[in-house]
Amino acid sequence: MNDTQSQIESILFAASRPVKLGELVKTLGLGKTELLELLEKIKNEYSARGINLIEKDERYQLVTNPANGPAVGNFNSAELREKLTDASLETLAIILYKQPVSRAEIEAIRGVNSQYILRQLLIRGMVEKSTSSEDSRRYVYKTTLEFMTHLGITDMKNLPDFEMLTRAVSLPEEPPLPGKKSNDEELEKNENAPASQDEESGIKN
Amino acid sequence: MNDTQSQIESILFAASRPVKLGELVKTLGLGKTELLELLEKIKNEYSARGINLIEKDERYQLVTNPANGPAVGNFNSAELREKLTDASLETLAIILYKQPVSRAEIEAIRGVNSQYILRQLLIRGMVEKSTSSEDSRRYVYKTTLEFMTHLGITDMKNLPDFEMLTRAVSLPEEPPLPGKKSNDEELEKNENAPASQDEESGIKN
Amino acid sequence: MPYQVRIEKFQGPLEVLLQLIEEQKLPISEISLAEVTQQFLEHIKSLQDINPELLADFLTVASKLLVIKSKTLLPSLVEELEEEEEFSDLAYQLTQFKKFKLVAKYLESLETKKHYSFAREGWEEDFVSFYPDPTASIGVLYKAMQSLAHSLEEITRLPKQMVKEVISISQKIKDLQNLLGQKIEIKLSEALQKKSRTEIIVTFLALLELIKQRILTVDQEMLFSEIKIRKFNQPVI
Repeated sequence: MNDTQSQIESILFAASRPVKLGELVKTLGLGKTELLELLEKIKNEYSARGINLIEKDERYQLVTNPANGPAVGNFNSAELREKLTDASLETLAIILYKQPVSRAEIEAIRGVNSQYILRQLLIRGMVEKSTSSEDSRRYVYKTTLEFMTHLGITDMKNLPDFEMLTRAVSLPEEPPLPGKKSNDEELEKNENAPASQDEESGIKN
Repeated sequence: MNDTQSQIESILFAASRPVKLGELVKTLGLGKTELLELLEKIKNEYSARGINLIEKDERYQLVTNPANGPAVGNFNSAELREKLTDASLETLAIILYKQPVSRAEIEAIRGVNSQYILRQLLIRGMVEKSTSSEDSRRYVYKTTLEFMTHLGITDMKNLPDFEMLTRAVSLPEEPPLPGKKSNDEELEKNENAPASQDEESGIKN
Repeated sequence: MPYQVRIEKFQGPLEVLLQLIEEQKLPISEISLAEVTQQFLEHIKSLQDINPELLADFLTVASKLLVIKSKTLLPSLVEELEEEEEFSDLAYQLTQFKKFKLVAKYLESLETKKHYSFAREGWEEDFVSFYPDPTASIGVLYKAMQSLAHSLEEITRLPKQMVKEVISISQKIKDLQNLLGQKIEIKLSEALQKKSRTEIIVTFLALLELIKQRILTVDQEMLFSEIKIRKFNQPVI
């Protein structure tokens, strides 16, 4: 198959939104006519498959074949009904106590990638994502009002051991630095250590 | 095309996350054998297209064809991938060819405490930690689908055989063989190794 | 430089050892390991006040090197130590390490191509429906937080304990010098008495360091007899 056709498929797939013909022109450096031909070809080749290409006002999008609506619906509702794993509950607990909290913070606390767990909690309406008030490029997670009502919580501070647990569950201290003594005092200091101290470390660069 | 195959494609597409074989069994009410056959068929049919089906440990995910990495990267220009460090690559190399592998085994080969690097790889989603099937008190590490997408591996079976890849390293007590080809050349060749060699691969599934 | 960058650029003991051997274009063998032992010890010396966890990793390798090197010099001692198999497999370990470095290089070559695959970014917003898990009660979430707090505490406590267990080389050198100052001559068995494995390694290492610096000298009157340590330039009693 044609390389450009393959590239168009990849772009449409990764985009997960309607893509304007103009965007494809810009990214691929090809003319409209040529692209339209290839898009038509893709549309035909996929028409009988589980993934379809649809077009509206020169915007293109890959979607599921409508004939498979019931199967996809079953899959989604099974996902909704699934019992939360310990990993999911842990993530939810962090969001509940530490909100608003970023994905990076959650992952640093848990020590494991949490992308798909967050997605699951979002889909089930227990948490929501919004842009941080401090940094608009950063997303933060919060529990939804519905979930708080469901839990019967009106004020986060009423959560059991709120003060103690929000303090204890925070980013782990950095492990002791090479070239530094790692007694308690040093660990405290390291967090705010000026960059200039780094040169003294025993590490070769 | 078979209706079930179309349904699988739709589900994998809509899910936008790794889907377990067990989930498909539940949703579609079909046996594992039948599903595995269809999944294999999908994988083959898509292999030359812009969308690929990848698999690891009975988890399936649709992703873009790695050959189109630069084009897709251009399109969603925001996405910058951080390069793996030497220590991370070294640890991944061990996990890749020894999986499932315990932290103790990894450290025995690297000769250094690897807790920190493993944590970084877990947070990045390149590896996952699970309990050993032989001993539930023991943790073992495996590579993930995310590892495959980062390195553009579409099928674990296509990875070069460990012996072939490390032939250049002679056994202890033996002087290095003269007139060896450079590693780079060897590596290039391995990538295009014929499928028949796959059976000999050192990868455990 | 942030901690992460430093730790990931840090060269572990096998890395250092491999470099020493390759710089001299030697094959990996016990003979070449013995040859670079001195340089390896010097490298450790340059790692003053290194964090104890990493020091322990270096000392383990150093102890293996020292055993290999002293095989001809101190056969009786080596026999004792060699009961632990692992002392003799350094060449094999290094070969394995080198192999995986080659695999790492291959992985790097894949990464350099930037042949990334991308998953679908989005998911349909209309999938979202409020469907909480009934088991996710305040009690359960509270417990999850408690166990998180507990395991995070463990993570930070662990390295602190290591400090107490490992003695620094420089301290050990001082101890040995003090011991000799009082006694003029001590027996190796005394120096190693009632010591933990780590301490034996450190003592042994310190001993070699002192010999190299011509502060100490060792004597063995005959094969398998007691090894005596005394100050350099001091007459044998």
